[in-house]
Amino acid sequence: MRRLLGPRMLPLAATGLVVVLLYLAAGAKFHDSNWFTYRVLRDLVVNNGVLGVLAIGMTFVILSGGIDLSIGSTVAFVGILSATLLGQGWSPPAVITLSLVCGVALGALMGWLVASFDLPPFMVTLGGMFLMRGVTLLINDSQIAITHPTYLASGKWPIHPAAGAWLIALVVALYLLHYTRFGRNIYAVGGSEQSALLMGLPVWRTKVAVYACCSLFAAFAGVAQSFVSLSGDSTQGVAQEMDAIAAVVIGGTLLTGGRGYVAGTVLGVLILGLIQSAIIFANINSWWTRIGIGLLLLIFVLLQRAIQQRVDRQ
Amino acid sequence: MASLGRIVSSRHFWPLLVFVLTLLLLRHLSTDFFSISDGRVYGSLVDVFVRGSQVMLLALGMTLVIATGGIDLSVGAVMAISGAMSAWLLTAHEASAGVAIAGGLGVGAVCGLWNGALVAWFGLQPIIATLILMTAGRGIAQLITDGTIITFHHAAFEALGKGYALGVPISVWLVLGMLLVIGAVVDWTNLRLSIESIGSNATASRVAGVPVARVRLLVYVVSGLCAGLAGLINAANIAAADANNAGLYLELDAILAVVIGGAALSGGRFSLTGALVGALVVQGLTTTILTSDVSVHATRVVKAVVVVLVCLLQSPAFRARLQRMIRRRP
Amino acid sequence: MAQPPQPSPESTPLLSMTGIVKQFPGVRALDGVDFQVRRGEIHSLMGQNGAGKSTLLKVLTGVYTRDAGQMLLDGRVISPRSPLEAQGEGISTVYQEVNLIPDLSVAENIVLGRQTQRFGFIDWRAARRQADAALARLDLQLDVSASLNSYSIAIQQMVAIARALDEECSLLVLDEPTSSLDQQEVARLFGVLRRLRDDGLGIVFVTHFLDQVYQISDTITVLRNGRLVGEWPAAEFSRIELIARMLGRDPASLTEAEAGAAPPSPVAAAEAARLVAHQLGRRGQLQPVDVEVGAGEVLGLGGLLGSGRTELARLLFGLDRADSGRVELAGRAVRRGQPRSAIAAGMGYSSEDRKVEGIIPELSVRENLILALASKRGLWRRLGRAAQEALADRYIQALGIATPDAEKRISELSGGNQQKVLLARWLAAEPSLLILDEPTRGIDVGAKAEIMALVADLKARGMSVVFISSELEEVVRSSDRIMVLCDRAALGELRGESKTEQAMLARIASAHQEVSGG
Amino acid sequence: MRKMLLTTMTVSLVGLWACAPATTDAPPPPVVSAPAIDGPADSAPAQKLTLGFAQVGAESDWRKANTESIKAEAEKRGHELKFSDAQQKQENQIKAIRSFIAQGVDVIAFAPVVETGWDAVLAEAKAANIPVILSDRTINTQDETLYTAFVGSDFREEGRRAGKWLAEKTNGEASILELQGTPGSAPANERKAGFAEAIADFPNMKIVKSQTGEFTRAMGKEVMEAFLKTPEGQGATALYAHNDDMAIGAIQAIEAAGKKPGQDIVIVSVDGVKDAFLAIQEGKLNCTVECNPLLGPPIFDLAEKLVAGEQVPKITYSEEGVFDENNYADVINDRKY
Repeated sequence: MRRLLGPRMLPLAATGLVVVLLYLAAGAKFHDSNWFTYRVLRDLVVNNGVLGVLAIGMTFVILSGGIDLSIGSTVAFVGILSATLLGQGWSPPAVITLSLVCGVALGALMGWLVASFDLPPFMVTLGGMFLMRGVTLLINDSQIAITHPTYLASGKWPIHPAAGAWLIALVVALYLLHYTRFGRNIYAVGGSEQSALLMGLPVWRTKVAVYACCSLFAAFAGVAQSFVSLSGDSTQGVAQEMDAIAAVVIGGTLLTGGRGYVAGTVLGVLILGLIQSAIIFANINSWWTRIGIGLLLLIFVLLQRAIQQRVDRQ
Repeated sequence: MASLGRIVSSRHFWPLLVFVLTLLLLRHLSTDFFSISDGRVYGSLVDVFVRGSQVMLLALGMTLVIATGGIDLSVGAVMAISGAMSAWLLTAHEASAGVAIAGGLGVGAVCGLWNGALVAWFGLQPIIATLILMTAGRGIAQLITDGTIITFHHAAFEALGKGYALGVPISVWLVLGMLLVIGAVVDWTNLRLSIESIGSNATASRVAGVPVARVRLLVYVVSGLCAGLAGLINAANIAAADANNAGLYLELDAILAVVIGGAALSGGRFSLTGALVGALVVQGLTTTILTSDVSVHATRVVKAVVVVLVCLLQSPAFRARLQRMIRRRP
Repeated sequence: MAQPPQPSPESTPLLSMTGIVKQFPGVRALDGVDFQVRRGEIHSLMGQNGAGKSTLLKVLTGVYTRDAGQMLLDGRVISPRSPLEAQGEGISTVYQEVNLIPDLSVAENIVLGRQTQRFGFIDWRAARRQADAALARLDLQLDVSASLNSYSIAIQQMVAIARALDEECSLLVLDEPTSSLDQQEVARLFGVLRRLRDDGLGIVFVTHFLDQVYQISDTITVLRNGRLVGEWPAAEFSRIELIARMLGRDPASLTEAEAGAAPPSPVAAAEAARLVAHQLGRRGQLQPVDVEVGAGEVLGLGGLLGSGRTELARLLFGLDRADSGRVELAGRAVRRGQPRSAIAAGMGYSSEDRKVEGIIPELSVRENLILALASKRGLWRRLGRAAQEALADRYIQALGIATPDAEKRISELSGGNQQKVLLARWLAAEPSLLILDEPTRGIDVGAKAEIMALVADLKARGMSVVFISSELEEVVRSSDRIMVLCDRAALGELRGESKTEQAMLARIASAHQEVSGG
Repeated sequence: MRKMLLTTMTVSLVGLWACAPATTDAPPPPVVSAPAIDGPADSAPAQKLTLGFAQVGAESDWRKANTESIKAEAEKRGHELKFSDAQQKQENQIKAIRSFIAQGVDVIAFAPVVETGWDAVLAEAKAANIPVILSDRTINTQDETLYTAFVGSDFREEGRRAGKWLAEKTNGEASILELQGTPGSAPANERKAGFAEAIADFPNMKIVKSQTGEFTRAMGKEVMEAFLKTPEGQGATALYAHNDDMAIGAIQAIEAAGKKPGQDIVIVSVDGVKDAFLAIQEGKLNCTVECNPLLGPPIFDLAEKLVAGEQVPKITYSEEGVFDENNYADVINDRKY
């Protein structure tokens, strides 16, 4: 408990509290419209599963002190690629493998550019974003339905594909970040690249791997998306990278790197989802969603800054 | 030979070269590259400037922000807000063009002030501070338009986007005017020195007495103003305020333009004309692709290649490696 | 004159670097340097700033790759291309600033990159045990799961050493490890180092504290201007000779120069105080203190690194926000935490950290030079280009700044010339009080003398100066009064006859005794 | 303790995890495949119902009229309307539909942003026994029972009508520029296909240039500008725009090029919004094929019937006209949108 209220975990605990309070507050308002039902909670997870996977990947990059704008486009690319190839008779395992390999390749390329030539991650991944969206649209600028039986059968799985993907991503991320050297090196590189270098940590390799990892998560999200929607859609995931960044920041990960938790990111995604659900329940104009998310982002960032300053002063 | 080397290593050389090459290609593709009819300029070349005027304006403000080591992700959303504001004034209040323009610019400046305050006073990272308005901005714009597209008919206001003065489109004059005003203010005061010194070393600038917070605030306000003006042009051009699509993703184009124009994303030296050339490169590529038979989607792939190439050319690590490779060969 | 001793034939050196060359654009940082370390030896590497010490260490630890020369460790040829590779070869390094990850736990900082893994999982319990063991070698007991930044800098430095020792290493490199440690901590560190030496480790030690060099070293190697001057056993190498070698002077002439130092100037007679600070302080940085500086007076701040002298300067200038007290210059109140207010009142502050708080690397000499003046005039009143150039040319001449022209980027100048530009920056702003924090650090002897002369000149022209330097002799020579600080508090003032190096040292030493006694 | 929190998180996520929609054997909804022209039956006021409507967004004047029609009709009939604007994103629309299911509305109606990707969420609605009405756009699915009814326009027919009109006007001889809608959207796909069908019989009618104008004025204008500076564009005699907004943008570009829209280049577009009629009045636009946005009445007609347990036709097309300079005056004064 002491650690939970200690300076390192306090923001995370506070964020968790906000999720619960937000849920209860919305419930107090909508108690007569089925808010406190299993279905609402279920929808919260199912609706935000893909974003959840993306945000987890983004957490890796942001922890390392970088940023990745290409993930939304990668989702669309994987969707179109899967649908096209499945339509040509490829088998699902081959399609999924190829999608993940494409993700890793793109990420590794961006990571190589960032790590070897010291290019700003913002610009490199902006390039990645343009590239992936462009290639996607050139392959097919509309939607392709997926009719492969394996995909169709996913509706009968015991767990919804989006929720399953989120869970898998979470477990993998927790393992990678907290139980492997690679994960700890990410924290070190994000905390101080110079120090990490002098401590003899493999900075170059870590940076390349971080982007590869993030793109891998994005490709995985794309696979999940194609199971969820049973289609490839070239407009999928537009501006989703910004939602992912917002979720990561609300979840308490510092944009400068080195501090934050995957669990916080999960909470961040849940907060975004709760706001959106509540606004649909309240039957008010949907633009309030954007304003609400913006305000929440502001409050959280200012709060984190205040906590940060208090910690630093101590 | 030495002078040739200096030209090649000049920051404007590469973007200008790319722009000229693009124009040559466009000239080849276009049947009407440039002409003057009825005392007005006309042709693909003019289209590049007119269509590029919005990104050019954004790039002017963005240059200053980036020069201080910041970034402004909200300019696209601010365009939507200012367009919505002026359209709302024109329709709901039957305001004059002057009032509508002032309202749009004013709301742009307020948005800039908000960003600047978060960065300069609350010490938020620029990328996060402006992400807030980027997220909320379109919501605010829709709040003003009540979620619809406000269309209007107001010749004087529409002239901002469609009108000509002395045979040249007004939007181009506006870019030129903004360039001259910002350029003059920056160069005839201590602003350029202050901005560049903050971008190069903010801590040392504070020690030397540079009013760091005030300058930061100011550049975001200027960026907001530029975005506001771009929003007005956007609305005037189509005689409607489209909260969803006005300036969508233009912030990325503007950042791209600034970087192509030779500025480092980490701040420091900046060049306003460089940013304009960068914006023209971006627009030139788009117009060329639209004119050709290539799918418009290819624009994105080309942009991707340009971004990475420009960044690589600016990277000292890449240059060093390139030089080593060249030297190895006799 | 002592000759470098020949290594005894039976002990092949642990480390043998021969003919090391490292070239940077425009500078030959190392010019054929030889350096040897034997097992069971603590070897001090000495030299002025710019002598090539840190470049040599960086070549050794793989941060830089050498352009020529050979490196042998244990008879094997090595060429580490990164700190990681150097570690693999058995070379561990502790740097001057704590180069660890402040947000991670102590345990992690020690084991990072070497965590034991079981079934692909990091074994956190083993990591904590490993960290406890590593700290135990330094007689330290910490809560290793607390984050590193919850401990003092000194402890963090010890953690860094623990990390270095935790690696399988045969050569330990310590680059100014003691600059942030107090005496007790230094003593503890030295105890550990001696034990490690007795275990057969080779240790390379770099510091600027001469006392410590003689306390701990077996051997001393001196570098100067990127070349080897020589290697001597510490026991046979007198201090005066060491200093002479570092300065590249004849030991005899040095003593004469010191004897001929200018007599202290008389205290400025009862002139109206120009700077008044009352009960100025900040928690954790400086206990409240009163300061007065008269017109044309030079106030020296004496004390060791970390005594509170720089902290006082920063509070006076408003760079840090004071918790208590007020500052007035010539009757004008200076607002807390606002350097601009201090500048407007007529203050100037040349920081000890030239790179972070001084130069604007991308701007030209001219722009760097006029920056303070321009800021003082305000955002909107620009100084004309011609006036800027005239000003730049004047100061380039007056201070002898070695630059082809005023438009050269300041980052391309040498350290001493950068320092002169920064001084010129403040002089151009015409302050009535100038705070100089370590103005002579990292610059060559000639430039030092020029800067000292400049201080005297400023004083003569009626400017007040607050002067800070690690070189006590400089403080004594240039100041009218000396305020002695220790452990973030003022101990009192020395003036007139009592203003000597010995008196200062005595004050500081007695304070330390009190502290350690109490 | 940190681990404990993480574990709690994981456990709670597992706890919350979502089962796939349980398959229920609800009876298949009634299918009436014959297209029927709607005739809003002025039946007796039905019981109060709750309808959840997930709108695409607010991207055009047409859409604005569509939204207003639905809102007004709900108010008029005293039904409860849960309205959500998806801001052009499918994921938002899916979230809204799920929320409607959770809130237990009686009927769900929505205008799908894109054609594919609806199977999962519609299966959930079906499992919850909530009938689904598609408004103005269709979806592409294997399982036609996932939705109960469609109300809207026959986009392909609109394309055909535009093609036919143009063929008549130009006597089967034209080189045509085409401004397409948002790539992949049903109206863009169908209007393109229908138009192509109609002109296939005329060997001298050719589409010489075709690009997307994203249904917006700004893009319509920009793309047209570029078209006019190509050899094909200069020789073009006709323009087919997938909606009025793009046509209006294009008219500005044509004027700037010194040509006369409506004369030098014959323009036909789809939607029939007020601005298009004004343009016809000015002689700048030649023809607009109506696409009726006033879907409020038919949607609520269907909803009432569904709640009452009555059979409804699977497809209901709106009644729509083709307007050019001959007949625009009949309706221009009644157009509210």
